[in-house]
Amino acid sequence: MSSLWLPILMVVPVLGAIVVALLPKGSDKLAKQVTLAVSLVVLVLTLVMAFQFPSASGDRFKFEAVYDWIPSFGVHFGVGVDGIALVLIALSAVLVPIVVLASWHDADGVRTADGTLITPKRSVKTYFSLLLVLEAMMIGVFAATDVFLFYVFFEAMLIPMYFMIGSYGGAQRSYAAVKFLLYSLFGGLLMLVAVIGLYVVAGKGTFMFPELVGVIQDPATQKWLFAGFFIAFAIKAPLWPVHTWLPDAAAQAPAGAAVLLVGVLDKVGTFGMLRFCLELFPDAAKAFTMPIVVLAVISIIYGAIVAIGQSDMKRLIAYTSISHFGFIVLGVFAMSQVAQAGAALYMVNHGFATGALFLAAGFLISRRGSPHIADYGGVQKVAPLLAGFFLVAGLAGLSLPGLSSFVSEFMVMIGAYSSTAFGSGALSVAAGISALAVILAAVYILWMVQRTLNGPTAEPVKAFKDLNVREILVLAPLVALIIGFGFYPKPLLDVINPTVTQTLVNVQVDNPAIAEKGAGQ
Amino acid sequence: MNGAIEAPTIEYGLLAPLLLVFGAAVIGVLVEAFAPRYLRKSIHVPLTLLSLAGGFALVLVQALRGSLPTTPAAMGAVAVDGPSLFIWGVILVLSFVCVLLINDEGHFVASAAAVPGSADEEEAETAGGGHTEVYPLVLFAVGGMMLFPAAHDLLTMFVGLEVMSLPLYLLCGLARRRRLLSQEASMKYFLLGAFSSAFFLYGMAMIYGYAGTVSLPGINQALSSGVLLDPLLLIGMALLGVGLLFKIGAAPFQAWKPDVYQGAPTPITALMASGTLVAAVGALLRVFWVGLGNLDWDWRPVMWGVAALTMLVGSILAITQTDIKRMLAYSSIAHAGFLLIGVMATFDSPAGNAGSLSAILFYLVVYGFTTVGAFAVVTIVRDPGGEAWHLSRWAGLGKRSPLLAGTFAFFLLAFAGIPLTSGFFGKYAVFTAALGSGAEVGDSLGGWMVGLVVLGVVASAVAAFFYVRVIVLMFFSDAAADGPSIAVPSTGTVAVISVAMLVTVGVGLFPQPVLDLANQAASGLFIR
Amino acid sequence: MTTQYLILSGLLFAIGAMGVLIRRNAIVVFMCVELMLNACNLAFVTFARQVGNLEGQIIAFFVMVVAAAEVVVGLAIIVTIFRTRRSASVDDANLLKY
Amino acid sequence: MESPVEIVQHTAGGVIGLSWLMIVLPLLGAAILLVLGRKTNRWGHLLGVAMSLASFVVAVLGFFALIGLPDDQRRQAVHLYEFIPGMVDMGLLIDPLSISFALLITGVGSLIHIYSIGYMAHDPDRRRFFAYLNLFVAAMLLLVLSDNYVGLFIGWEGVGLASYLLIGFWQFKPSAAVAAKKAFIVNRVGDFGLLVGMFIIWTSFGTLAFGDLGAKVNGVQDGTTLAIGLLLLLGACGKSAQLPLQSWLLDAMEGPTPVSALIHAATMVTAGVYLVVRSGAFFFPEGSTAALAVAIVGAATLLAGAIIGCAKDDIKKGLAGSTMSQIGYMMLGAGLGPAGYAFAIGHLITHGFFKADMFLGAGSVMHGMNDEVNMRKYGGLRKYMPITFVTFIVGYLAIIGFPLLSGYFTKDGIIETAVHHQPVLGWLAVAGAGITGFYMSRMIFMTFFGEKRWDADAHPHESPAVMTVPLIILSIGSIFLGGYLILSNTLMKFLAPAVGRPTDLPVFHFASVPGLATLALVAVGAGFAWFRYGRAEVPVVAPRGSFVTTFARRDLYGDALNESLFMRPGQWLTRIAVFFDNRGIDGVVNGLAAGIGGTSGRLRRLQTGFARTYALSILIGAALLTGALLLVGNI
Repeated sequence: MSSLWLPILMVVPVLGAIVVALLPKGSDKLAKQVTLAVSLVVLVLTLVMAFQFPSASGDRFKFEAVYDWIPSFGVHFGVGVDGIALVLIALSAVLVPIVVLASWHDADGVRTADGTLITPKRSVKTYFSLLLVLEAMMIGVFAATDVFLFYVFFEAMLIPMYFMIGSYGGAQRSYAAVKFLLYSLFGGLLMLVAVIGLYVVAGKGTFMFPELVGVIQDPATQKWLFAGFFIAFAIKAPLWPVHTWLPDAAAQAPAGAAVLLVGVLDKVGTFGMLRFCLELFPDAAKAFTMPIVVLAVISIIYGAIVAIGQSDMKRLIAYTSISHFGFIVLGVFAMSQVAQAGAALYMVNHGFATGALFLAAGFLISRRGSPHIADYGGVQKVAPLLAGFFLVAGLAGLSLPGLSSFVSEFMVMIGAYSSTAFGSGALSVAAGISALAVILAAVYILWMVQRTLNGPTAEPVKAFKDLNVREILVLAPLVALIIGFGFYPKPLLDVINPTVTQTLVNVQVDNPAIAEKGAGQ
Repeated sequence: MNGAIEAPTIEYGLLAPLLLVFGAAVIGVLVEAFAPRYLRKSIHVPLTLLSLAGGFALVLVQALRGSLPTTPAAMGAVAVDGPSLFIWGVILVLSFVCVLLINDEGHFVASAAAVPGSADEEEAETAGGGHTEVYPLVLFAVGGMMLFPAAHDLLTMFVGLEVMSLPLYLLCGLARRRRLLSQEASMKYFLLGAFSSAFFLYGMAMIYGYAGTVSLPGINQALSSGVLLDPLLLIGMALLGVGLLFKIGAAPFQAWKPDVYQGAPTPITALMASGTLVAAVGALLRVFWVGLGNLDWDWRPVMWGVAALTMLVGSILAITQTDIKRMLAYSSIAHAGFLLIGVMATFDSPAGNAGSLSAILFYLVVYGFTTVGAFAVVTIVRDPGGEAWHLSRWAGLGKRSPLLAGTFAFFLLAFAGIPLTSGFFGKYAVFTAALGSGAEVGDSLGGWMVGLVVLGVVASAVAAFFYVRVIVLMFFSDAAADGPSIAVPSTGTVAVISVAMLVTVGVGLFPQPVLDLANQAASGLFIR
Repeated sequence: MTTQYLILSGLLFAIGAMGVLIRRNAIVVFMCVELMLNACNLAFVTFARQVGNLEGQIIAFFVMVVAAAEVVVGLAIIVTIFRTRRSASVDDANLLKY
Repeated sequence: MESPVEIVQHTAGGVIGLSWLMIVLPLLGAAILLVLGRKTNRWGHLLGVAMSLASFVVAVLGFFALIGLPDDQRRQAVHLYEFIPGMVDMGLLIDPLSISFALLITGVGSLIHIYSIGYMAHDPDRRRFFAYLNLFVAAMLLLVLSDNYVGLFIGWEGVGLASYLLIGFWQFKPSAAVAAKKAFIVNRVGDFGLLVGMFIIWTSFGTLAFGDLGAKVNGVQDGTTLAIGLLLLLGACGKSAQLPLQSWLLDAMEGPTPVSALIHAATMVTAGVYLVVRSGAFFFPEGSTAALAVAIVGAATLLAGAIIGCAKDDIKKGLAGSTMSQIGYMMLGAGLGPAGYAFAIGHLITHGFFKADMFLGAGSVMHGMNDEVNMRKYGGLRKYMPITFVTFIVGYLAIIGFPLLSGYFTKDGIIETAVHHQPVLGWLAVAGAGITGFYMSRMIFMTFFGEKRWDADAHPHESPAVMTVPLIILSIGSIFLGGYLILSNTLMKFLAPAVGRPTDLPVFHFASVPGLATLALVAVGAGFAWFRYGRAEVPVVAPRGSFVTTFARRDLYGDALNESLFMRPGQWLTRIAVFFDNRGIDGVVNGLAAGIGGTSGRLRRLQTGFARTYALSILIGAALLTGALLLVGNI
C-alpha cells in the first residue's frame, strides 16, 4: 500500500509557489496571504498525519510511497517517515508559517524605527514562492527513503536558499550567498561520488535505503564511502573546522531565511549522519567515532568561545548554533539510546530555540537597522515585550532547565557520558568537557542580553515601538513550544525512541539502553 | 592488381538522411548561383529547414524500423548503426535549432569580402539581405558532422572531418559586428584546424602502414593478430588522437576554442559548441572503441591525463574570463573533459560498454541543448555596438528582465550540474559509468577511475564558481546605469530558447525517456 | 627499401610543422600545412607499396582533392583579412587572447 | 545510627496527593501576571500574595497530613508524569525534610510578599516584581519537593533565573544588570558540578530518583561516590555562596531588599544545604571524605563571611556577609552526618526567620532614609522607627546567639556537634561566633544608636503596617522557634525518617565548654563593637583602615582573584579564538579561493593570442601524447 500523505505534503507547497509566482504585478499583499494560507494548510496536514503516526508498530517507514522515477538508474521517488523524519518534517511545517509571518515586510523595504531605509524594496512574490519551494524540498529531503532522491533534494535545496540570501540579504549578501553555495556544493559533490560508489559497489541496482542497509561489508570501502557522506554532512551541519560559511550566511540572510537555514537546512546534515552514515556504514562509523567526537567537542567549546567574542547579534547566534550542532553530533556518535534520542530531540528543540532567537534579534535589528550589539541598550525599558521574548529565547539558547533545549542537551551529555559503546572512558571525558559549555553559554547569552536589553536606554532605542500583533503571533507559538516541550518532551521522545533503537540495531551496537530502559515501553 | 574494380553497392535507404542534407546543400549552392538576390533568402530558409527536418524524419523512420543493419553501408565506408542514428538525430535537431538562430537579422555581414566601413559595404548593406551563402555552408557543415562520426574507415572520417570543418572556417569569419575579431577567429580556426588535420592524416598513414588498411574493423583485426608494440601503431594512434582531441577541444589542444568561440558569430558558435562537439565525440568513440578497442590498456592511462588536464584547464581558466562567450567556451572545454571521462569508461562486457556509451550519448544531448539555449540568450542581450559581450554589462539583468535572466541562470545551473536540471543527470551518468568501469575486476586503472571522478567533482565545484558568479551579477548586484538593451527576440530565437529550456527542465525532472532512447541506441554498440 | 621514403616523408612533415611555427606570413604558414599534407601523401603511397594494396594510393588522390578545397577556403580567408588589415602576418591578428 | 526509612509510593489521594498545587499555584500566578501584563497592574500584587498564601496553606495541610502518618510512612512519593521516558519521571517527594522547607519557603515567602506590597508601592513595575516572586516560590518548591535530581535541577535553575531577574529588577542600573549576570554565571559554575555529578550518578547507579538510590548505593563508599559528593558540593557552593564561589552574593544586594531577604538570606541560598542533606545518606555519610570536605568549606566560609561582614558600611552588604557566614555554619553542620543535619536544618529555619527579619528591617530603615544604605549616614534611628528597631534588635540577639533565642539553640547545637566530631572546625566555628558578635553589634550601634549622621533631606519615619506586621511575626519566630525545635530534639525526631539520626539523641547542655566559650567571645566582640562604634564617634566617611580592613572591604579579594584568574584570560582566549576563526580558518578558505583565482589569472596569460603559439602547444601536445603512449606501451 502506498500512502499519499507525503506526496501531497510536497505537492501543496509547490502548487502554492506556482500560484504565488503567477500572481499579477502589484499583488504583493495577496501573495503574502496566499503563502501564509498554503503554509498553514501544510502545517495542518502535517499535524493530522503526525497524529496518525503509529508509534510502536512493525516496519521502519510509515506512510510509505514508492514510485519509479528513473528505472535505468534504479532511482525511485520513494518517500516515507520514521520517527525522526516525522518530527523534523513537523519542525519544518511549524517553522515555515512563522517565518512567513516574520518576513511579512522583509521584501518591501525595511525601515528602522527612525524611518531610515535599511533594505530596499525587492520582489515580494519571488521571495515567498522561493520560501514555498524550499518548504517542499525540506519536507522531501527528510521524507526521502531513496538515497538518490535524498541527494537530489539535499543539493536542490541550496538554490532557493541561495537566492533568498543573495537577493534579500544584507550588505555582504552576495559574498555570503556564494560562500554558502560553494561550500555546500563542494561537500555535496563529494557525497555524489560516494552515492554513486554505494550504488556501484552494492550492485543492487536500486537506491532504496532499506535495501542498502548492511549491504556494504568490506571495511575499506565502507570507510571511503562513509567519508564521502560525512564530509558533506559535516559541512552542512556545520562541524568545526568547516563551519565558517554559517556565520556569514546567517548574518547576511534575512531573519526568516536564517531561521530556516539554521533551523532546518543544517539539520539535514545531522539527520544524514544519523540515518545514512551510521546505518549504511556501521563499521566505518564505529571506526571513526573517536575523531568525530573530538571534532564535536571542539565545535561545542570553540563555537561558544568565539560566540562570546562576537559584536554582531546574528553572527553570535550563528556561532552558538555551531556549538549546539557540536552537541547534536556528539549525541549521534555517542551510539547510545539516550544520546541519540537526545540528539534527535535536540534537532527539533534547537529549531525552535534558535528560530525564536533569530526572529527576536531580527525584530530588534529591523527597528534599529544595525546588527551590532553596541548600538543597543536599555530596550527592556521601551519595549518590554520584545525584551521579554528575546530573553526567553536567549535562555532557551543557553538551555535553561524547564525549557525544551535543556532536555535534549541533558540527554545528549548524560547519554554520551554513560555510553558503553566503546569503553566509556573517552566518551565520558568528552561529555564532561562539553558540560563546560553550560557556563560559556550563560556568558555569551547573558552578556548579549545585558548589552542590548539592560542598562540606560540608548538614544536611538528610545524611538522603538514594542512588538505589534503580527510579531507577537510570530514569537508566542515558539515560546509556547519551547516551554511546553521543556516540561513534557514525552510525545516527541515516544516517536523518536523506536527509530533510534532501530538505528542502533542496524549499527550493531549492543547498548544496555535498549535492553534496560528501551524506548518501546 | 588483377581484375576490374566492380561497381560499389550503395545502400541509398540507409544513407538517405546524409544524402538529403548534402543534396540540399548542393541545391543551395545552385540557388546562390542563379536565383536573384532578393529571392535567395526566401528560398534558402525553407530549403534548409525542410532538408534538416526531412533528414530527421528519415532518421526516425530508420530508428523506428527497429532492426538496425549489422554491416556497414557503402562498401564499409559508413556505419549506420544505433549510435550513428542517435547522433544524426541529435545533430539534425540541434542544427535545425541553430538555423533558426542564424535566420535572425544582423548576425552576418552583408558582404564578407567588403572592407568594413568601405563604400562597397555600404552598397552591400543597402542592397539588403544578409549573406545568404551562409545556408548552404551550414548544410555542408551539418552533412560533414553527420559523416564524421558515422565513418567506418579513417579515409571517410577524414573527408567528413574536412567537409565539416571547411564551411565552419568560413562561417566564423562572417560576423557583422566586430569584424576584425570575427576574421581573426576564422583565420586562427582555419590554420590550426588544417594543422591538426594534417596530424590526423599522418596518424592515419602510420596506422595504414601498420595494419595495411584504414577500415576500423580491419585495424582492430590487425591488432588482435599483429604485434601490439609497433611504434608505427602507437605513433599513429597518438597523431590520430591529436586530430580528434583538437576537434573536441581537449587540453592541450584547446587553445583555439576560446578565441574562435568569442570571435565567431554567436549562432555559429552555438552550432560549433553543440553540433561539432557531438560529431567529434562520436568520431573519437568510433576510432578508440572500434578501431583501437583492443588497445585500450594502452590509451586509457593517457586519456586519463588528457581528461584530467582538460577538466582542470577548462574550469580554472574560466574563472577569470570577462567575456561571456569566452567563458562559455572554457566551460565547453571543461565539459569536453567530463565527456572524456565517459570515453575512458570501457568494460570487458559489452553490456558495460553499452552502459557508458549511452551515458555519453545522453550527456551529448543534454549538453547540446543547454549550450544552444545559453548562446541563444547571449544573442539577444544587446549593446549599441552589438551583443553585450562584457560580463559587467550583465549586472542587474535580473532586475530589468527577470524571465530572460532566470532562463539563463537555469542554463548556468544546468552547466554546473545542479540536481533537477538535465546537466546533473548527464554528469551523473558519466561518473557512474566511470566508477563502474573502475570497479570492474581486473580493470587496468581501477582506483584511478575513482581518482578521476573525484577530480571531476572538484573541477565542477570550481566551475560552479564562475557560473554562480554570473548569477550573482545578474541578480544580486545592482544594474549598471546604461545597462544593455534586451533586443525584442524574433519568434525563431524565442522558439530556440524555449526548446532548450524545455529540454533542460524536462530532462532534469524526467530523464527516463531520453535515457531509454540512448540505451536503445547504445544497446547494439558500434558495428564492428 | 621503402624506409628512405618514409624518412623523407617524416622530414617533410617535420619541415612543414616547423614552418607553421616559425613563419609569420599567413600564406607561407598555409603552404607549410600543404607541405605536411603532401608528406602524408608520400607516406601513404610508400605504405601502399609496402603492404601491397591500392588503398594508400587512392587515399593520396582523396587527400589532394581535400587539400585543393582547403586551398580555396584558406586563400579566401587570408585575402579577406589582408583586405581589412593590409597585412598577412598571422601575428598581427591577436585581438583575441587571454 | 538509624538510616532513613524507605520511600513509599503514594497511593491515596488526599492533601499529599494534591501537593503539586503548592508548585502550580504560584507558577500560575507568575504566568497570569506575565502574560496579561499591564492589564493586571492594579491587582497584580494581590494575586501574587494570594497565590503564595494559598500555597502556604497547602503546605500546612500537607504537613499535618504527614505527621498524621506513622514514622515509616512519612516518606510519600507522588508520581506526576513520565518526563524523560526510560530515564526519569516527574514526581514529588513529601517527607519531613521537604515539607519543612516547603513551610519555610511558603511561610516566610508569604510574609515577604506582603511586606513587598508596601515596599514596592511606588515602583511602576510592582506587578512584574510579584510575578518574579511567584516564579521564585514555584521554582524553589520544585527544588525541594521533587523526588529526583533532574526535577531538583530544574527547580535549582529556576530559582537561579528568578534570582537573576530580581537582582536585575532595576536593570536600567548598569550595576544591577552586571550583578545579575554575575550571579547567574557564577551559579552556572556550580551547576556544572551538579550536572556532571548527575552524569556519574546515572552512569554508575542507573537512576536519578532519590527513592531508588538508597538501595543502589547502600552505603558503599568509593572513588565514584566521593567524586559525586565533591561535584555536588561544587553545586552547593554555587547556590549557597560558599567559598570559592561566594563572590556573587554581595553584589546580589543590588536587588530590592525583599529579594535579598527572601532569596539571598532565607531560602534560595540555603538550597546548597538542602542538596547536601538530601544526598547525605548516599554521598555524604558520616565520616566520609566528601562530608569532611563539606564541613571544611562550611568552616572556611563562616569565617570569611564574618570577616567581610566586619568591614562593610553598606547595611545590606553587612547582612549579606553574615548570611554567608551563617550558611557556613549550616554547611558545617551538614558535613557532620545525621548528628548535624537536624541542627543544620534547624539553624537554616531559624536563620530564615531572623535574617529575613533583619533584612526587612534594613529595608524598612532604607525606606525611611530614601534608600540610603550607608550605615555611616544613619545613627540614632531607634527613636524614629521604634518597631523596626525592636524587631531588628530581636533578630540581632538571635543571630549572635543570645541565650534562649532561636539562634542560640541552633547555632550552639552545630558548634557542640562540630567540636565533638571535628574539634578543629568546631573551635573555628566558636571564633566565628565571636566575630559575629562584633560585626552585628557594630551594625546595631551604627544604625540605631549614636547621634544622627543623616543627609540633609532625610526624614526618617516608621514604615506602614503592611511592612511592620511581617517584621513582628518574623521576630516572634526568631525568639521562640529555636527552643521549640531543638530543646527536646523535636526537629531531629521529625526529620529522622528523611535523613536518619544518631542512635543516642543529643542532650542540650546550657553550660558546655564550647557553649560558654562562645558566649564569652560573643560578649567580647559586642563589647569591642560598643567601644569602637557605640561610645566613640563614627566618621561619616570611612577612614582608610589597616590592610586587614581593606582585605575585608575588598571581600577578601575574591573578585580580584576571579578577575585575574578567569575573566582576563578568558577575554584573551576569546580574542585569540575570534582572530583565529577569521584569519586562520576562514583565511584558509578564502585563501584557497584566491589561490585558484590567481592561478587562473596567471594561466590565462598563456593564451597569448598568437596563432603560432597555439600551433606550438598542439605540437607539444602531440609529442607528449606520442611519448606517453610509447611509454605506457612499453611499461
